[in-house]
Amino acid sequence: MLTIKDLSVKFPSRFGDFTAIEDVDMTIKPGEIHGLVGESGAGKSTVGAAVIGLLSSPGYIANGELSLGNTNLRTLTPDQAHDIRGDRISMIFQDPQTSLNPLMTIEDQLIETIQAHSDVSYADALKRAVDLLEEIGIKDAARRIKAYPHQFSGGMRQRVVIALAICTDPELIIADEPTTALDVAVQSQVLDLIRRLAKDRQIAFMLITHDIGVIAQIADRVTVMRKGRVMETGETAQVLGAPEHPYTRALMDAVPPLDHRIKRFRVPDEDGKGPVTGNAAEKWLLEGQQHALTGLTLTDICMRFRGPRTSLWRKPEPFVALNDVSLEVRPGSILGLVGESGSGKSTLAKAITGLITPSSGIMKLGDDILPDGKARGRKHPSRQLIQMVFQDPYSSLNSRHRIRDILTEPLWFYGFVPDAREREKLAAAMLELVGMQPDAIDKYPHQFSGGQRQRIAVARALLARPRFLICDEPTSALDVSIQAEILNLLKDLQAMFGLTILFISHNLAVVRQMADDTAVLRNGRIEEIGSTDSVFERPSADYTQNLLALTPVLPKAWQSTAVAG
Amino acid sequence: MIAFIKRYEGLWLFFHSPAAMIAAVVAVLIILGAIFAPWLALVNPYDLASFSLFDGLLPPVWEEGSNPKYLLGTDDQGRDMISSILYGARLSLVIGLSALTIAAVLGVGLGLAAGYYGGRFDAIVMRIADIQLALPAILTALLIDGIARGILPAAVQQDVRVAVLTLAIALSLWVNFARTARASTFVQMNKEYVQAAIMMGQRPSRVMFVHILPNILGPLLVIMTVDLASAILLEATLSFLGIGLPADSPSLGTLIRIGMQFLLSGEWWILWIPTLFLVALVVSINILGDFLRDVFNPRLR
Amino acid sequence: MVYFILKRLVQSVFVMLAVAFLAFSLFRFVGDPITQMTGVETSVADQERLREELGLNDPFILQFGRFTADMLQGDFGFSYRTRQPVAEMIATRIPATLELGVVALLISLLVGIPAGVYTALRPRGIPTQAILLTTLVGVSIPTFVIGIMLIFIFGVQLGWLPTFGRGGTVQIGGWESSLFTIEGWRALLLPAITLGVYQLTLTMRLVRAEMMEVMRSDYIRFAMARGVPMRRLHYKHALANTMVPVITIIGLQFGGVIAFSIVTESVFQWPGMGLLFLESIRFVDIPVMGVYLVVIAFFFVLVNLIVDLLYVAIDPRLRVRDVQ
Amino acid sequence: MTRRNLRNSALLGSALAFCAMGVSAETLRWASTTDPQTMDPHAVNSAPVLSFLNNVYEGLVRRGQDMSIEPSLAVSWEPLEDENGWRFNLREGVTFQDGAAFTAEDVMFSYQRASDEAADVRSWFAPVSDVRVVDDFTIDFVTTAPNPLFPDSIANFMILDKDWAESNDAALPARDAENFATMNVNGTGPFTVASRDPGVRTTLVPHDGWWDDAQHNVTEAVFTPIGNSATGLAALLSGEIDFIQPIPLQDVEQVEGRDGFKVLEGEETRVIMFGFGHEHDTLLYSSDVTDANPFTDPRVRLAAAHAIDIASIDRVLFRGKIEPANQLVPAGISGYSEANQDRPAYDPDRARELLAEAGYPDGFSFGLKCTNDRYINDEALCRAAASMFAAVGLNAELSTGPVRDYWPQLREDDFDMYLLGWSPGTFDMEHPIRFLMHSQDDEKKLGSWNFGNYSNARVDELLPQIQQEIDPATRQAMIDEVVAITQEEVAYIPLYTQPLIWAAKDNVDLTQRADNFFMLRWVTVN
Repeated sequence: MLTIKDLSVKFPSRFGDFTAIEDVDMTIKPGEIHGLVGESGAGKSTVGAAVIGLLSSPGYIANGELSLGNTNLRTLTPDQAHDIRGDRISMIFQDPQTSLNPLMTIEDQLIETIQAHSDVSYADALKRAVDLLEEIGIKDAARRIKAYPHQFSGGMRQRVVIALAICTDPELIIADEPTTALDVAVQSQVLDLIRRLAKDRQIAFMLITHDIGVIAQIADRVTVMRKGRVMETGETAQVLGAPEHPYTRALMDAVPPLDHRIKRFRVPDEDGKGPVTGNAAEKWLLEGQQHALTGLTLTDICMRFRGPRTSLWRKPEPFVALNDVSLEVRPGSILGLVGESGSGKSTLAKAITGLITPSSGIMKLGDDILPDGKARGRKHPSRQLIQMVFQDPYSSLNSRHRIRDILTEPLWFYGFVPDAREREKLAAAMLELVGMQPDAIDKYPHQFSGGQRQRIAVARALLARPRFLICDEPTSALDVSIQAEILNLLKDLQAMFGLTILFISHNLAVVRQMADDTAVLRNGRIEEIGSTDSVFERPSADYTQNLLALTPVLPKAWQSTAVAG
Repeated sequence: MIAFIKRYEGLWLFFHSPAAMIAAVVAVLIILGAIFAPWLALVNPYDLASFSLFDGLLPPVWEEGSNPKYLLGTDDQGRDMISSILYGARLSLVIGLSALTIAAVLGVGLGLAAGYYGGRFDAIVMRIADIQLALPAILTALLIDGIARGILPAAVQQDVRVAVLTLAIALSLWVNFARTARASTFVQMNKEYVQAAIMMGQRPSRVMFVHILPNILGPLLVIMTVDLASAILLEATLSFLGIGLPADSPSLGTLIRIGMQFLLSGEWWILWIPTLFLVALVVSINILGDFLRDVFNPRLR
Repeated sequence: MVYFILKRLVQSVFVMLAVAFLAFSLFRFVGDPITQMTGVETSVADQERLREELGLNDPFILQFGRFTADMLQGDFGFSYRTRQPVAEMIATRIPATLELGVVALLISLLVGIPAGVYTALRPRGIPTQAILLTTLVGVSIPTFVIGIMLIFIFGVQLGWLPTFGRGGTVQIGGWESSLFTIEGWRALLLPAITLGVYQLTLTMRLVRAEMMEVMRSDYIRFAMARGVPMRRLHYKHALANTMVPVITIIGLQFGGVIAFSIVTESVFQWPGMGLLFLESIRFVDIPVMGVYLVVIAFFFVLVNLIVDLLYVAIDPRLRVRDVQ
Repeated sequence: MTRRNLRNSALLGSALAFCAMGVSAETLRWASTTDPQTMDPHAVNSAPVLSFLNNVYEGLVRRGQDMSIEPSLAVSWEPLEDENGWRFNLREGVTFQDGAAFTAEDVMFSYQRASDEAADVRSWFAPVSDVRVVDDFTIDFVTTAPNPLFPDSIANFMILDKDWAESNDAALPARDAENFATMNVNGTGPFTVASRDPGVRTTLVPHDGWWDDAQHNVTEAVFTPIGNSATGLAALLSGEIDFIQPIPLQDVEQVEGRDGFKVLEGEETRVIMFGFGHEHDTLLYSSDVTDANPFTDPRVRLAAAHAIDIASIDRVLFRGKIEPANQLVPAGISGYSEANQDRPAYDPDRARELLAEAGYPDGFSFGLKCTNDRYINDEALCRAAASMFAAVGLNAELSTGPVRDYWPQLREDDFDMYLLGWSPGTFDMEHPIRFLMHSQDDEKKLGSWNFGNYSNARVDELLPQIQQEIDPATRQAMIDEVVAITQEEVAYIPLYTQPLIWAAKDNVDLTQRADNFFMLRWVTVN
């Protein structure tokens, strides 16, 4: 059906051609869900774009064969290629928020697609569209079809996107990270839908994803890619269960298991190498440990935002982001805070750091009450004691400052080290402590990869000599192997310095690996809180049970034999 | 390799864009000419004793009746065209650049603060911007001019005409900067490095100027080039309407205004040479602006 | 929605009051109206008496209060120069300026938008480079030079189009329009082009930039992947999405149109408000200048209100609340 | 609004008509830089208004093509016998444009209207103590002193119909609000206003009942103000207008070189001059002499006069179209002093010598104020003059500005030297003596434009005698004395007479009068 042979795609650039993918071979049969997995830069999306003929300019197919059934996709004229798109090959994009035209109704978008490929009347097209929406799980479709995209929730929108992709009965759908932007529950529904469509309609899917759990759950066959080349391909059970290629094995090692805790991830380059010890930065940090371990207690934190004003006479409805949140982070422990998007995790972090002012409730750091947001002076000690590692290492470091400036700023600002040369030395030592070369200090953030930047961000937090560290989704922007490295680093540092950490994540498996205690947040309320083992193994709240059940996991047998915890 | 490309991308692009290079050469030549006008020019158009009406209305050398001393001819005052243009470009650039600086400082300051503080302060700044936008530049110029006349003693008014004009142009340009700075600041405010700085307890001024400002310079630089071009044109337009500079301290705009009188009289060079010069300068600046826009917004390439 | 409009209205009133205040403070400095109102032989004592009569010796705040109070009652005063009611003078000039401005705007949109789309879709073609360079040169020549050049080429040398004025006009109610006669259109063409060139370039560049941005968006790529016909893709999907920023800029540029309409009207002797304003400056006709500024502020505010409403018309996200 | 609409729709009809017809033989379309601001002949004493309204209204006397006084609504006039003043015998059978008959009552009414406080022209009647209607066609103007020039001074005093003005609430000129007479006319003159759109277009048609024989063949005349001179010229060259006043003098060659167009050149009566701050104790704008005013020394003033190269100014700036001036009126004006026709020659060496004699061998700097929108090439002239001054060591700090705030600056003595143009309203030398040479005297309203307050007791003494002297020879002798004194003392530096340049299509015959008034009654379109 879809046959790819020796496919190479090149991007001409001013320094010669850049080869995005090279010698890729792949076949997908009707009704088959073919997983295409790899980390960022692997070239998996390029494969999809090459197949559908939408390589972003100036990329071009350098050589190889591409055919769909009997059609040679490489010899098509632009017009022919455009006709095939939608008709025989369709595509689903990652983010349902951005893949629908916000100015057109669902009806307009569906019908224009149907009419573009088959000569049907408006009424027939409409009927087909409504039936399709019903089939895909949108209730009351005849009415809802008149709506605009923004009137649908994320999951529903992704259903609409799928409906648009299949409304012309294509033979092949390229699904590029179709569930990455979705919450666990919705992800599960969408994956079910894909599975059903493949089975019932015999549509072939090329499922591009970085999430091995998803592949394990629904892919019939899988191709593992790295740096534009295919590493391994075959039946899913075979490739993931008994990986032959070392890369596949390393990838599997880096996947955090949900059902048990491992001590450290096995990371290829780092085998047998523990954290750097005995350097100046470590000594300096340990010196600063005169204080006892410090915990954090939150009591009845509420956070209400003013809603949008809709009428002159009515008061706007407040939007409740946090509702009576109480929790305790025990001194020297890690509390995992899990929740889906919009559950209020980040709001809570902002309230603790003083970026926003809670509507009510008491926060205590150790035995001292933390003043709320605006009441917290710029010189308040908590500004130094509480530090944060942010989600996006690309935006958490000021791209116009050198690493030197970024790292020495806390030393200078909090008045720890008066001498500029000393500060720089300490910053360099700290870089070493987090596993980087000290000469990185002269560079700018954009000269580093995401994982390296996150290490720098950790170093910056440590240079403030914090007692309490908030990690807000510290690995969700990173590839799984990098995630493993960072998680290892955090574990090591916590062990060394006895930091108290609030670890926020939407990824249950990561929390399982990191947290001593776990709190589950949903719509601004704590659903469940307790020791991590008890929450994961004996969840009491229905919500927690549901979450755990829906999270895609690797079958036990495939799981790596990494050091068990 | 990647790092190298990223770092020197702008430079690399520059040397592979003929338009940008030509524009830069033209702009640099004009700017150098303006800076070194006192040494390059034959006569000083400000020094009334240095030229004579005897030499008035001489055509450029390739026309009949010319004097080889004056390559591009003379105007109705006997001033050498080249000298007038060099000095005129100097004045135009001084006015344009100082207006730009004032506008940038005022606009970026207000825009940054509006974006940083948001809320009521933002609303007030934006209303002031609305008022400014509702007053066309010409009216602003009249207003400033008038107030200066009212406040300043007569003796210094002539000396401050340049300052008055500069201020008027600056006032009609600052809104652009304020809006851009504000919008960019809003974007940066959601960046985590800003939150980190605020969390640390850094002073708002430090957060704004040390952290945010370097990150929004790109779009501001683009506005600067485009607005430098409009400032020079605005000065010319104000001069045309008679609220610009007096004729004895000629800017490019004033030269064109004077030249307009000779549009039909046969002395074409008095109008068209300064006009050509102005257009060359403004086009060069605009091309450079386009180029910068491309560099700072690679998605548009 | 209603709340939103009311909020904008309150802001608008604030803006207009502020402009009125600025306008009024301007009066004091432009020059002395009295010497412009009287002949050379008028004695100083007679001039002083006139000054007293017109209240020009009163304190500034008193004059401003009187100006605002009169204006609020709909009394816009009388021109010092012609002794006519200012409201009537301005009112008869509004159609000329509005027609000129609107036609210039239409030219800039009708040419600028397609040119912007074209240059965005074919960014590397020779025609694109030619268009970009031409418009760049177009905005780099001062408006008044463009106007005079057009007059001499099309009016004097070729003799195709009139060189000044509005040509034939038709009176419709209180509105004197040049849109209903051929002569009127012929007279309108050159000034409208002169005024429109700058806006045209601006519109074109904006449409081009936005279009290139939108063409890279997910929903366009998705529509492409669905095989939506190219024409529909470009115009229905992409262009519609570029309109919000384009409309914003048009609203903001209104001030620019007014400013340059002063220049254009002066070059083409176009009997609009801008020309009246320039004459009024020359004669220090304070009431006319003041009312002109306030009227301009009013139009500015009005245009921006319309822009806000257009947003709502274009973007359903502002119009329809979530149903879920 | 309704009144306006009616008028505009009438206008529309005619506008459409001429568009359709193209160039009609007897339609004259003309342009000038400024629109007459009002149609009320007494409200504003400004040249655009008086020039325009002279086609519509008439006075007791009028000026001929050579500026001489000739009978108009008065057929004759003679001095009163037993008191100071003049008796005017009025023309019979004259009708206003609305058909009403003209009588002495109308003159009486117009006098009262024009001499009211609300009228800007009341200064014309300053010498008048009483006006008496003798009978329907005889009226006496009694003056406080003998006034031989009185008839000359009222050539622009225009007569309104009493009933028309009173019944339309226009008994007095509008001061701060409009009245009927601001937009409507009813004169006795050769033309009447058919429609008016202020600042845009005014259409005139002949008055059929005019008392005099029409020398023109114009059936309709359309006036359009065109402020921008390049646009105006373009309009002429493209054939959209038939005549324009004035055109920039650098464009003369261009117009003359084109087929079908002609240029009318003449001398205006306006003399351009530099004035000094005679009574200032110190220079205001000097960077080197701050404790004295060198211009109080006549040698310095003479040096400045010798520095001016009028021939170069004429050749380059004015393309040979100006007549150098030696006194404050041009030759041909009554009272012109033929005995004093020399002007200081261009002699920079002499100028430097004079400066050295006066104690300024290295010269000094001072402020020169000029307009930039009032006189032909005024700004260029000042730049050229400043350059010439600089050549002898007089470093002029030039400051130019629009006329709208120029007069207030001069009135506040804010100058060291200034530019002024003066056109004698009465076309007699007495006029500049009264306004520019007599010491400032607010009470007697004398010397009111003598900004620098040049003061000479003998001149002050001679002025009233000149005003009252009936005998021409005696009078001329006194004037000669005044001119000699002011030349000797260099009260002003007269520069040149402003040229008058009009352009028209070849097929238009017209008369260019020295006061720059354009009279439709002398126009023929061939």
